[in-house]
Amino acid sequence: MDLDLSPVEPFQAEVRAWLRRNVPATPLPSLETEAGFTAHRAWERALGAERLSAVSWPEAYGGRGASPLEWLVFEEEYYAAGAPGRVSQNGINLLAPTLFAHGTTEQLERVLPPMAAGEVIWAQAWSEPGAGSDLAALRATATRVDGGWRLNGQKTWSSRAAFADRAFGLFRSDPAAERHRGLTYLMFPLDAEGVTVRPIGRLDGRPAFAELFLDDVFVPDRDVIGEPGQGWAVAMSTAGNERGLTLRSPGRFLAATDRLLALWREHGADPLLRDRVADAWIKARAYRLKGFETISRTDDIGAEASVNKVFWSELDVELHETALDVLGPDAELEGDWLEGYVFSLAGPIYAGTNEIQRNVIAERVLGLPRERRVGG
Amino acid sequence: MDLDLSPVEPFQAEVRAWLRRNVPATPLPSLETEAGFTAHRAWERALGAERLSAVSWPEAYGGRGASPLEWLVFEEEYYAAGAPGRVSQNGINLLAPTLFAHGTTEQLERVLPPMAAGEVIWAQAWSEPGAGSDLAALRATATRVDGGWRLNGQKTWSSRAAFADRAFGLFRSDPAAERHRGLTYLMFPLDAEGVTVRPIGRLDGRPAFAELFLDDVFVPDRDVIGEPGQGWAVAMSTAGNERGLTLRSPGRFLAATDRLLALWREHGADPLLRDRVADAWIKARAYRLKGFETISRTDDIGAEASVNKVFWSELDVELHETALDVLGPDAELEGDWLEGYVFSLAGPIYAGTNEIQRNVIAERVLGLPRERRVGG
Amino acid sequence: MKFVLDAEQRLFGETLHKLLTETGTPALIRRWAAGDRDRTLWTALAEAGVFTLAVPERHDGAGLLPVELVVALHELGRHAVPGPIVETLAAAVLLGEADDEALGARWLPRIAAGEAVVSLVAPAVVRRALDADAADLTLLVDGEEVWSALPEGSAVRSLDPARRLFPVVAGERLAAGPAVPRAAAAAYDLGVLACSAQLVGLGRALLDTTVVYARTRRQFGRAIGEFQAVKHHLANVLTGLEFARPLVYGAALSFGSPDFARDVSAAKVAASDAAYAAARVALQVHGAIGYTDEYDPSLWIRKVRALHSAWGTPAEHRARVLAVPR
Amino acid sequence: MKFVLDAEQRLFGETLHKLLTETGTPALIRRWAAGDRDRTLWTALAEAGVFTLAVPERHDGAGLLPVELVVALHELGRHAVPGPIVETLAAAVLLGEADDEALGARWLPRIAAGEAVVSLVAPAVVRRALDADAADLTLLVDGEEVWSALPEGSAVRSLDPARRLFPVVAGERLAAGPAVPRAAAAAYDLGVLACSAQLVGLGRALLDTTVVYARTRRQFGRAIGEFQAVKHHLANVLTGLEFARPLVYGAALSFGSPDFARDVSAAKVAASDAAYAAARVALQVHGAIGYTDEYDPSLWIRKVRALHSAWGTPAEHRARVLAVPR
Repeated sequence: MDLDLSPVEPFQAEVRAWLRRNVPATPLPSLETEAGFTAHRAWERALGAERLSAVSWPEAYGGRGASPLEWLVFEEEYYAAGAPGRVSQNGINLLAPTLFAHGTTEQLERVLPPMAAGEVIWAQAWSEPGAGSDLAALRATATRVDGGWRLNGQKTWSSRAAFADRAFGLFRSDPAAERHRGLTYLMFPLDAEGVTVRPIGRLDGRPAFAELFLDDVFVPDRDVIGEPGQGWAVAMSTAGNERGLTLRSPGRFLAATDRLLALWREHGADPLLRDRVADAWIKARAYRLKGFETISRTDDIGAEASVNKVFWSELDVELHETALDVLGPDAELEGDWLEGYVFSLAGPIYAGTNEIQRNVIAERVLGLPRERRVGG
Repeated sequence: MDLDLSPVEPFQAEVRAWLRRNVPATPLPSLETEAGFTAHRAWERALGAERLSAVSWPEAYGGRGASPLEWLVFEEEYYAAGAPGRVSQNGINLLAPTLFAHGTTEQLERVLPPMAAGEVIWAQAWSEPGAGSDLAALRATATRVDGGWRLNGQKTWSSRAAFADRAFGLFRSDPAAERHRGLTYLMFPLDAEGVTVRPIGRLDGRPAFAELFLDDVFVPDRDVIGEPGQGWAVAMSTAGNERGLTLRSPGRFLAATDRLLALWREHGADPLLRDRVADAWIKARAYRLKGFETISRTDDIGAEASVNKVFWSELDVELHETALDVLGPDAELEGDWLEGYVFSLAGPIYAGTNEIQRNVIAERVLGLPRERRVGG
Repeated sequence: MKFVLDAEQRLFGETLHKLLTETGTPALIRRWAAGDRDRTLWTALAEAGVFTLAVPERHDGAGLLPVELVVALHELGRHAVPGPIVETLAAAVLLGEADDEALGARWLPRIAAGEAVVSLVAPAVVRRALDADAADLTLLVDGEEVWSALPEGSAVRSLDPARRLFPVVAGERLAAGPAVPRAAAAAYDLGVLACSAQLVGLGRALLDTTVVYARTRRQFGRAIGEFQAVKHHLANVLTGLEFARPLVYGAALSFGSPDFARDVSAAKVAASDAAYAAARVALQVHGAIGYTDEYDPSLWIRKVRALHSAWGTPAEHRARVLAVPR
Repeated sequence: MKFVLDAEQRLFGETLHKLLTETGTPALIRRWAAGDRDRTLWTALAEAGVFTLAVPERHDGAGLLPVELVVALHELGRHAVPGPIVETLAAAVLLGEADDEALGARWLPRIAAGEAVVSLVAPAVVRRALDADAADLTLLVDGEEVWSALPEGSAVRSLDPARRLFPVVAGERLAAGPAVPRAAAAAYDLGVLACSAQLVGLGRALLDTTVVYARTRRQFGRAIGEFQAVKHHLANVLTGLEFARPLVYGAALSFGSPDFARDVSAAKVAASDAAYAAARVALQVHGAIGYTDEYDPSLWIRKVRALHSAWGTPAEHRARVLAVPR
């Protein structure tokens, strides 16, 4: 057992130096605005040009072939440098792992390089009005036609879709099949004929997600991932990934709690808030070490990913609540901490609510009995 | 709407003066020890002689005919004076309300005066090894015999039973009936032939409760409360009472949080603990005002009693945890705060766990749907 | 002792609830957030007597009636009514107690009648003037002086889109003297009380909305309100609100006593915590829809977070609770 | 970088677990609580190498092996082994670093061999000597001096019946000099680390026991582990423990670095909170039976509460975490 990071220090030094030279001196506007989205897209291009947008991908697709440890270290450097939020994360963290697991070589070669280059920004399109946490209740359809599929129906809470280029999601390709069966995983362009994108404002009014209305949208066969009808199994590999480290890397929380500590000190290091500041700082370090443990393991972490999801999402809310309490009477005012707080509130809800994650932990990690009814 | 307490001030002044003269200068030994039990019994006799052991009872039974407001004020004065814990509380707060609701005049006249006088101390005998929160799963039996009943079976978590004189509980009188049906509410002496009392130590080792083994214990008909077979309905009036104000009067928490505040100040008023001390103090006042609201209402509070039970039991744990944190490295050491902490830990468990209370609140106060299975 | 509302007080609350339900506040909140300063509702609230409750009888008010004021603000909170209502009521107390009859006569009858909308800054405790662009008068109280204030620069945006907060500079001096700090303290305490009542109302509305949602929204083949986790979240919210409410009414009844400052602080702490818990649970149980600005309850959620730290932070109020020597 | 135990380390833990399972610690804890000072288990632990882990090789130890020490203490915590084990290990560090070869030679080989049981007082941080009646030596370290100490008066009782805490007075002076405060600091940090490992082990055992109970105990016609409230309680406990454990191992690996003090404090905070949550949930899920002193898990519950504030309170450790300038 060791925590020797010296083998990755050259890579770390290179990343740090590049970020020091390239991170914008003034923060970009919020990526949930049109101007901010454009600025973040340009930033993704700059990252991509340096092969730093998806360091763990093979070089052939625009990455660096970085090890998991190098990726963790990259993330630490990235957020410590105060670099911009990742507008490309839906593609890189959700879609790409699915493609690596289930995509064809043609798909990998066609989809990944422009994603790494920041040329194509992806939105996710999981939920529907009647299917939030209960994803198996999906109703939007994919109907077989010559050379491909026609999509119909409605998606919602599609993050980034207000400004993104393409989207991915599950569609019911066998209308007779129930719940997890008969679903197909598809990619489609947001500017295709028949797609209407209606941006939805988040709590602070910014269009962080959108509704998608799909009216006979044609998707060629080459944009099906995995086998038609096997969409649920294909998607679950992404879902597991999402709950693990990639959606919220330890680096984000290390940087955020360092900023919290600085904020607390600037505001007089109020002893009333000391324990909460310390707890946030400690938990971020725990999450970092847990990350090292996860990548050191040789077995599949499986349902334990739910433990990570509950932990980081609650840490994120707590640390932002603490920051707002440090700000005291100014807590309600527009600013980075408030935007971070609003963003954090989505954590316990999306990618499977924390209530569902706790059921998963209890039943699949601890082995408690399932309720003798559907779902739970 | 008013909070005018002036009409009860003469009574309050009398109680305060009596307590100032009579409360022992040094605290009595713990009532969960044999010596302490004896000392507390003597104290009950002194209270009883002044008709102060059960002020809200009619004078004929040893009370003062006090109004609910006078009772609340009595409790405030009682605990503010640092008077001893009430070894008679099972009888006065659990059994007596049942007798007032369902007992015969003969029972009231026979049972209540010695209870008020501190001559007979009662234990409760609700739970059984297989029936804790799920009281309807009781299995101990009462079998009809000439002139009365024969009790058989086992009771457990019988508080005070290690040293008390008599006990009350539910017994299955119709072995064919299921769950809530066929139960009978009975009183029985703990020194009767066939009763074996095995004291059980609580977390700090003190015999705060006992197991009762009942082997053909004879109980005459006059010691059945209400109709045979109607025990569940009879008991429920007591259960509601228990979750309301009487088991934990606001006066207890007002006194405890004042002591907490003093302890915190003596230990240097550490700002780290300030918010928690303030919260305990505020919550005790909230519970006091809620008590005034409850006695001002003319309708039955019904399931809202569960809201009180959750609130006081969690306040009790929190305030003692805060006190232990004030004590810091000495928190683990034997003393009043540690004993209070141990006592508080039972609160969220007994008289219906707080999990069950929250179900009751959600289903019966908020009207959320019941789970479509037995119980819950 | 009778610590429940009497029939007249209940009727007052029900009347306001009916008025506000008919008004349909969500659309009004959105218009207010967009800068529409229409006063139709303000006038209706004045007609119902809301602004008389902090105005002395000699200035056409009802005298200071803290319990009725709590009743009113509870309903206004329940409907998330926007605008500087607490500020106007606190200003009425300041003007009524500042020992300047001419100043009082100039503004208080207009406040009582709903003709004057007032905002307020007291640098140590209320830093910026809420909706000063909508006000006929913005007061700046500092030490022994009261000034009429003018917005300086543009408003700061709050998480609550219906709150615009203006930095101000002093204009004309309106009053001065040793009565001012006392009047300012009374105004602050009354503002805290009013804010607490609003928070309990906001929390209650969020609980009610979320309960209805949990009864009807289905996931995994059943109403989500059947799940014990959802039940327990909502039971906790009810418990918090049920114990905040008596603190708010208890504080109202201690108006005029030396305990008033401590009691309003205790009420604010409990109301803030209970309403914030209600907002968090509302968001969690609603899921994504509660997180969108087009869903009406999100207006309540944002207002709760804003008021949580308005009129004194929870930490400041906890300090006030313990500051009283005893 | 490989942040998981290697095969040898895992085997060491499993060996101890097997030894302690066969020993049957609950009966042993009760005997220890009753004053029985039998050393059979102590000797067996020494044979397994536990006490060599804090003793330099020149004094018959294994050198200071913090990771192995955490492995051992995790298992000892899991079985709630009583006695001044952490104190003996911390004393070994103190004696090893105090720059007094003769003193070290006198005691360290005996500690390594399990022949010397040592208790310890360091007034600012460890106020009383645990189980001094069972010890061959009680150290009192104060400033630049180390004394052998004697119990003064009778022991104070702890909530954990197996812990007797003795006030002490100084006897013979054993060592003095500028190395002493440094040695004492190292001893304290190692004691904190050992205590944290114990707490994680205690919490883990309580979680495992409670999960088994929840699977088998039936109420309302089903296993209580089917109820979502019980599931979520236990899921929270697991989450707390899962993130405390890496902090404890991470701290062990920072031994010798300037971050060690900060890292053991972070570990203690997280381990203490996670174990305390495990104890509260164990009690709540077990109901009354968990509240009785004759039910074995209650021994674990009480020990957790005692260790929660031993070897530095959570507040003291949080302060240490933030004290480091950066």
